[in-house]
Amino acid sequence: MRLELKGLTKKFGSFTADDDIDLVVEPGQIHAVLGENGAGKSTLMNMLYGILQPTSGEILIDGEPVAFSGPGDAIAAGIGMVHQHFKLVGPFSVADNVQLGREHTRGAGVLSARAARKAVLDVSEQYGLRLDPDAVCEDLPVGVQQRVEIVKALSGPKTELLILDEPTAVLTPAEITELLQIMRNLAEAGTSILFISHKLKEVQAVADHITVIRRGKVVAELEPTASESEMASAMVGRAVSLQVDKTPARPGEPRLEVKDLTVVSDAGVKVLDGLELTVHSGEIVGLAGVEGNGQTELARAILGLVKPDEGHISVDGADVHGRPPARRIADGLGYIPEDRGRDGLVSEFSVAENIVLNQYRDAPYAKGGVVDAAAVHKRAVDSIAEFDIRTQSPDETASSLSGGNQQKVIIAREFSRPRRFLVAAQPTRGVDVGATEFIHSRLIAERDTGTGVLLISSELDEIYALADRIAVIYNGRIVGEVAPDTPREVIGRLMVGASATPETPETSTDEDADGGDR
Amino acid sequence: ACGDAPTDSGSDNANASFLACMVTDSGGIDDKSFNESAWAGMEAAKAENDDIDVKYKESSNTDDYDPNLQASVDDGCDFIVGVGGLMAANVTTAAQANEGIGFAIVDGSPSDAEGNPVETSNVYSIQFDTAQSAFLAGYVAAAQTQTGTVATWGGMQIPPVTIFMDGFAEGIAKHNEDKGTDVQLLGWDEAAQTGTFLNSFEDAAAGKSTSDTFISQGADILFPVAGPAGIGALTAAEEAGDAVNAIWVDTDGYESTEYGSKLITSAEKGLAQAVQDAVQAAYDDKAGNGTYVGTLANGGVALAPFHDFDAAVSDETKAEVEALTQQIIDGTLVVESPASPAAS
Amino acid sequence: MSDSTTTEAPAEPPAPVEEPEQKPNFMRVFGRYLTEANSVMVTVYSLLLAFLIGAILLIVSDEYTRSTFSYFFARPQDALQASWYLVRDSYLSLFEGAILNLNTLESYQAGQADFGNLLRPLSETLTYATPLIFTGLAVGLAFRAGLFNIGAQGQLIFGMMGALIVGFSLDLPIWLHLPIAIIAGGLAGAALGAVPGVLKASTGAHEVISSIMLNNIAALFLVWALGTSFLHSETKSDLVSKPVDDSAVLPGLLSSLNPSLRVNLALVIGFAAAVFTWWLLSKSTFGFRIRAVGFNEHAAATAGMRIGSTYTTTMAAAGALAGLGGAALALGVSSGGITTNTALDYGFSGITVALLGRANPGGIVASALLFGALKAGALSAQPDVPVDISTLLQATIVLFIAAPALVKAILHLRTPRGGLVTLEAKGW
Amino acid sequence: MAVDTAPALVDDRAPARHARAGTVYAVLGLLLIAAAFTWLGGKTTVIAFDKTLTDASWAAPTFAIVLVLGALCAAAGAWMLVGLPQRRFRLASTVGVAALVLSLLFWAYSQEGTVFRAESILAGALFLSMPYIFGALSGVVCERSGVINIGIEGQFLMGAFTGVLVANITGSIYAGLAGAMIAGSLSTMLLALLATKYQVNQVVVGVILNLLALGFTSFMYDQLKKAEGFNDAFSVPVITWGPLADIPVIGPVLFQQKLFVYAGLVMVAVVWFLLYRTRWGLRTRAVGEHPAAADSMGVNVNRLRYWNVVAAGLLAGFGGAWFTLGNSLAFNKNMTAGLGFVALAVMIVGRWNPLGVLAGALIFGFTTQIARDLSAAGSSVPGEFLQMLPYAVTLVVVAGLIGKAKAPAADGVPYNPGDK
Ligand SMILES: Nc1ncnc2c1ncn2[C@@H]1O[C@H](COP(=O)(O)OP(=O)(O)OP(=O)(O)O)[C@@H](O)[C@H]1O
Ligand SMILES: Nc1ncnc2c1ncn2[C@@H]1O[C@H](COP(=O)(O)OP(=O)(O)OP(=O)(O)O)[C@@H](O)[C@H]1O
Ligand SMILES: [Mg+2]
Ligand SMILES: [Mg+2]
Repeated sequence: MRLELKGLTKKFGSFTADDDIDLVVEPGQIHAVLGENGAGKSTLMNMLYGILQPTSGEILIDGEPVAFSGPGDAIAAGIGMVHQHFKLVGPFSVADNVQLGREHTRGAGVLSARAARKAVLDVSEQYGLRLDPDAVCEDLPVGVQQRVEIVKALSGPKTELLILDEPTAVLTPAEITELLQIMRNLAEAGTSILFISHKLKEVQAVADHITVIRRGKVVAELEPTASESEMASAMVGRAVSLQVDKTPARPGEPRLEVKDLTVVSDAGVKVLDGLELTVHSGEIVGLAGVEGNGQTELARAILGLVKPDEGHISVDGADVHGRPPARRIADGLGYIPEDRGRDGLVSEFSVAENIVLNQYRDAPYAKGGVVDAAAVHKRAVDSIAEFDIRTQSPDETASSLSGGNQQKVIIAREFSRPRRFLVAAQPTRGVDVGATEFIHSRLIAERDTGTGVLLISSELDEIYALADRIAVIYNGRIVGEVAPDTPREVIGRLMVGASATPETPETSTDEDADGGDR
Repeated sequence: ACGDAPTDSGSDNANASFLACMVTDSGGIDDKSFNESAWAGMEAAKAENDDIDVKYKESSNTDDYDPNLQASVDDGCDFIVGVGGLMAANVTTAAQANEGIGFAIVDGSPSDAEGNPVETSNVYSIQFDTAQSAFLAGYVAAAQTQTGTVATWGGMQIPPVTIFMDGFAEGIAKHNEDKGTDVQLLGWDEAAQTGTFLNSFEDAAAGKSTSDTFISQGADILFPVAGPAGIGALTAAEEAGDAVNAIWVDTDGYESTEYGSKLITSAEKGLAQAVQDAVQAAYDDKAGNGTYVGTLANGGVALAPFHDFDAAVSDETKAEVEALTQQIIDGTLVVESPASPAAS
Repeated sequence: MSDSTTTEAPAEPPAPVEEPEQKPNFMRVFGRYLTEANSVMVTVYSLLLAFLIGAILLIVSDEYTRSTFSYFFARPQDALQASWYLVRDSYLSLFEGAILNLNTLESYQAGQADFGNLLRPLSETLTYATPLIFTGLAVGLAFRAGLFNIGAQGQLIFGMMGALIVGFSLDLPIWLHLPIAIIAGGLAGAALGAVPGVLKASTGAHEVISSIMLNNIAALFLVWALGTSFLHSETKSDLVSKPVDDSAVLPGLLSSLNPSLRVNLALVIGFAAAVFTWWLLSKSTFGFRIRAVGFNEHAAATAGMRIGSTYTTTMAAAGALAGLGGAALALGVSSGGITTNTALDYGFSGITVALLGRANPGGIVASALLFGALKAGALSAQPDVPVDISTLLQATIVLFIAAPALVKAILHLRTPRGGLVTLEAKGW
Repeated sequence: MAVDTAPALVDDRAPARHARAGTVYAVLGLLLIAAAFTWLGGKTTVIAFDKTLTDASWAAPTFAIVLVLGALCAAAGAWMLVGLPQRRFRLASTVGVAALVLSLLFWAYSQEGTVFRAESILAGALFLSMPYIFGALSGVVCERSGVINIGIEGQFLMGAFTGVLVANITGSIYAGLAGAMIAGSLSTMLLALLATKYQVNQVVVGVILNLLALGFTSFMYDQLKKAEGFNDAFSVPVITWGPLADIPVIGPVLFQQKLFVYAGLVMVAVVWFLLYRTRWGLRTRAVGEHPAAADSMGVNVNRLRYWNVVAAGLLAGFGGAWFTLGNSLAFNKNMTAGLGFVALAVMIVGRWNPLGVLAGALIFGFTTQIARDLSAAGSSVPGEFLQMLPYAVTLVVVAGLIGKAKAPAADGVPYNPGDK
């Protein structure tokens, strides 16, 4: 399929997300689209897939203009899409998720579970994407969920154009290697692919052509031979430094001791399984691992939102058993939650209210049960200045801030009070390069004042940049603690539960594709 | 306030000189019970006399009595009928404040807020000793039952309801005593004053299922004292087939309901007639502070005709009912209920 | 669920301009304002549309007017005239029952009626609005914590009983007796209100189910309690309670002008409760917590707020407000004794009031006053205006106000600059 | 992607202790035993099959039975206390609750003059649970597709009113039933329109619909009252399945009921089948859980929601007809008496699942029937407390057994294409 976009524009109210975009995807071509967060990539793809209607412009397929009133039309036209935000119905089985919208029936609309199961197995066998069709999606690790998404996209009646919106964000290096291979195979078979990724190495490895979008406009067309820094500066519009300066750590006494921690989920799964971990003052311990291996529960257990079924957690030398989160926060536990929208911010609250969200009862922000609006305002003004939060005023609602600035609000909340220990989960997720630099340097500065930091990140690059020690989590257990100079593939193997040394030496031809750009 | 617009109820007495007004109790004008009967009396008074016009105000609860009475005064009503004993104090107060207007209270007598009797010059009291008609109904029920079990249930445990149940129970007891029968009454224990109540006058579906329960416990004559909810007993009787029948209250159910064929008789309360008479008396300036107590003697309460059951009720029973009626009228037989007008 | 306005405040109506040469300009701005779906105009148009629908129903329900339509094409003026008079008189009598009676005004001007009589419709409006202020606040406060308090009815009933019991059983001077009785009402309501909160916090039981069940239980409990010798009137045989002592009766606000003016101190307490609720929500740390939990309980929990105890205390506070509404009845208009009917459906109407008031104390007071006026007007205008018209009016007004997009579509209004102000929809 | 990352499952055969629940069951069981010794010596509970075996009845020794049931309940508690396999916990709590309920039942029917007429009581209970089944099923269909339907009460009223009206006009009860369904559906159409097209808060719409239906039916009732023959009672015949109806217990309960009962039971099965076994059901559940996912697979979310809500109105309207046609009654103002809200509760108790709805409705119908039966039999417990029984039982069931019921994730959230 040959796809051509002519002057595609999308406005949300007065805000233009995509502005006059021209783009051509030749049959069998892998076409990468690059751009910062919020550049308009997903919006563009959503228009292509019929989810959003373009404000103006044209989409041509094999030279014929098309108009999609919904994804149904796009699917019928031979387009499949893997969405950046998973579009899986949690309580459904894999087979049901895959057949949704094009159900296998025995006539009269009655579902045929057997046919649905078989269809999943067929596709997954064909592309080597192993899946259990009866597994319930919400119980699956994100990596597997991503696989379901890909199988879904490939299961269309005649998928000739595949849109992959950041499909590699949650995959392990080995999984990424396989995905890239699948993409190449598909392209060879004639399928056109639109590929979005922030990981420039992947793009270099697989793309036939690269389009860079900035602030909704096409700013550059590049060949895959372009260097990483060329791509990065095209995206951001300025030269970017990817290095973080830091001195060697000087670890002190233990600030976090986790012993034999076990947490059983409602579904009866041991999400943490006898986990042991120690973090000292003045060091950053990076917790590496594929998402869904217990990182979330560990962070929540440290804060006190999850009650351990077994084991002990000590913060700053004291067993915190039975202490409510408020007490732990007051005692100097800092916490940057991984899911900003869900756990970090009350998006209807003002920036100022969000900045004091966990201190609203403490002096000077409240006296005798009454919030001191002036003190809160002053604190907000100070924090906005100190952390360079781009907002029109402290009274603006948090929802109107861009993602990076929302994250800065949380950083400002946690970094402006005395702290002994900090849990930073995915602190730079969805944050642009400039803000990432800022947050990283604050984390280092934090360490240097003697705070113990547990950095939970699914970005190996971030862990490499910051951690003084790396612990790898797999299936709720720490499967290895390694030095920060350990090679990527060793950690990659630990992350999928294999032993640190390969039993069968793998052909690591795609070593450069394993990493990201940060 | 109303200008030239035609008023409600197709009024042809628009130029009448005498305006009689009625304030309902909760339940509203179409409660198939005493509000509706009283309003029928008002309309009858109007139909009889071209110079009388009538109007009503519905109360949704006791808090509405005062504003409704006041609004009736403001509307220039010449005679104001308050329906329901709960309104007695409110009517009395309004009457004291508006000596120029005549008032009437149905199912109650002038009293102060504490319920103590009060002397007034302009409150006419309308009451009924329905225990008397219910007594006859109970006697008939005891005579007609095949299973030896009859049942009653009420809308709510309040005097206008329990007075029927007391009379019914006594009528059965009288039959058992005189005729040596052992007819059981379900749903009301007169001595303990406890029984089965829906706690609703509207929920006919609950009335039906309660009646079904009584039927399954062997009752073959039902005596519901619950206004419109009582219809549930009639549908239950209808569905249960020929073996189960009912007795209605307040009005002659043969006329007022669709279930005449299931009704042996009714324990009537001549509310409409009494209200009509009161309005006419007020028109004639003769109401004043009189008291009317409807009894078998003055025809204010009565046992309705047997209609379809005329053949089914034996002549012997008819004669006995006749005799009992006479004894009650004579005063040789006294039907007592804690809720009787004399006792309240 | 929670409710909030999704957009910034609507543009203020432009101030009248002095200079004559700018007048056309002002007219244009003003005209634009009128044809825009901003929150003020949506409210105005909602009322107008609702009254229009009410007018159609009135015409349909009036036999005479309906009959004039049968020969509409022969003599349309009959039908039009009849309809006009009918609608005009009906709404006029609603107005007279709720705000100002023109006849009384005439008599007053002629010196035949005293000033008190003139105030009676307003007094009635305020009287009926009073319990609605409390129950509206009870529902609205819980909304703000993301809780749907469908149980204000039961809480009001408990409050009524609590206030009543203290009101007749203690023997105290008025300055002590009245406050204690009022507080007892609040506490009784709080006790019942706390139950769904505790259950939700401890077992996860849905507050909607538990409060529906408690409503029914409370209503039946009242029936039973009224039959006990402790509560039952000593002098009346009907199912009515003892009256409260004079020392526990809420004094009338205007009874010195005319004893029939029923509006009493409860109204002032209602306003005070609204101000307090506003203060609580927007100024206190407790309110901060309520709002945070209501908007996003996950973020609130992560910030160390205790969700369970917030549910419990908020529901207790909401119950206390509804309970105060019960006390307002038991110690006010129903101080002569409460019955099974005294609570009417004030608790359920509170839901509508709170939704219409967008869960803001100020809005709740305003919508309670509107509903009070509709009720007072409907009561006084009957039987000429069917009582159910008032229910239908209430429903249609709220319908249109809740659906600005609908009003905008019907009247082809323009979208205001900040977008439509609508109630934000959120799930269970 | 060679290695699967399946986390460890907890062994569901390993014993675990449940201190709180165990204590509750153990204490309740012991209390029952103590109560049996204190009050129940020599009492009997009479059980009769009053419709088929009219002459027979059995006197069961109350003391012994309550003793055994109490012991059973206590044993369930003890088992929880010493530790039981995770997968047996449900069994233990079901045994505990069942023993508790049964023993209370035996106890209640040991009072003087009470007879447990099993067939009448069970048949009546099944009939009484019908409005909840229809109302809650309507709620299930709406909420499974992501639209909160708090207006069941209003749909009941519309159905009850229109059912009688149409039956009167046409003279056909079946036309009346159809009319009731259409009326219910018309009133949900307003909900559907406002919820999908105008994106109004669905709870607000529901509350308004209730108010509108109340006002409208009351108003129309007054209007039609002026003329004869619009509001006469019509009744649905009882359908008897020949000899099947003579089987003890099952016969009177299942094979000698009105159309409503069969329709209700069939609809439970039908809605269950549709929801879990058909294309429509898959899409409906997807739309209620994750509309964006459904949309991305070409499902028109708002159109599906719209028609589902409209279809759900058919069910609620039919349930409304139960109040009038089902009970052979004429329409009366506000005759649904808040049962629409109870249906809402039944829907939540049933966890948005048709089978759960059936269970919840049966609990409610059964306790209501027991309360009426005991009250009619002259129980010493005040009638008001008996009437509280269904509400109290629901409260206990919800708090004690059901716990947190999870609504469909997108329930009540309007969908805009492009939402994440
Ligand atoms: N429904 C919407 N309404 C308003 N603004 C929107 C909407 N969807 C996206 N936007 C805005 O459009 C811009 C482009 O968003 P888009 O999701 O396309 O970014 P992206 O390039 O995919 O970013 P990322 O790399 O973070 O995925 C952003 O500023 C976003 O805030
Ligand atoms: N829902 C919204 N309401 C109002 N403005 C919004 C909304 N969403 C996004 N915006 C505005 O759109 C612009 C782009 O937002 P977006 O989240 O895409 O920023 P971004 O470029 O990704 O920044 P960052 O890198 O900090 O995340 C911002 O100025 C933001 O304020
Ligand atoms: Mg994107
Ligand atoms: Mg962004």
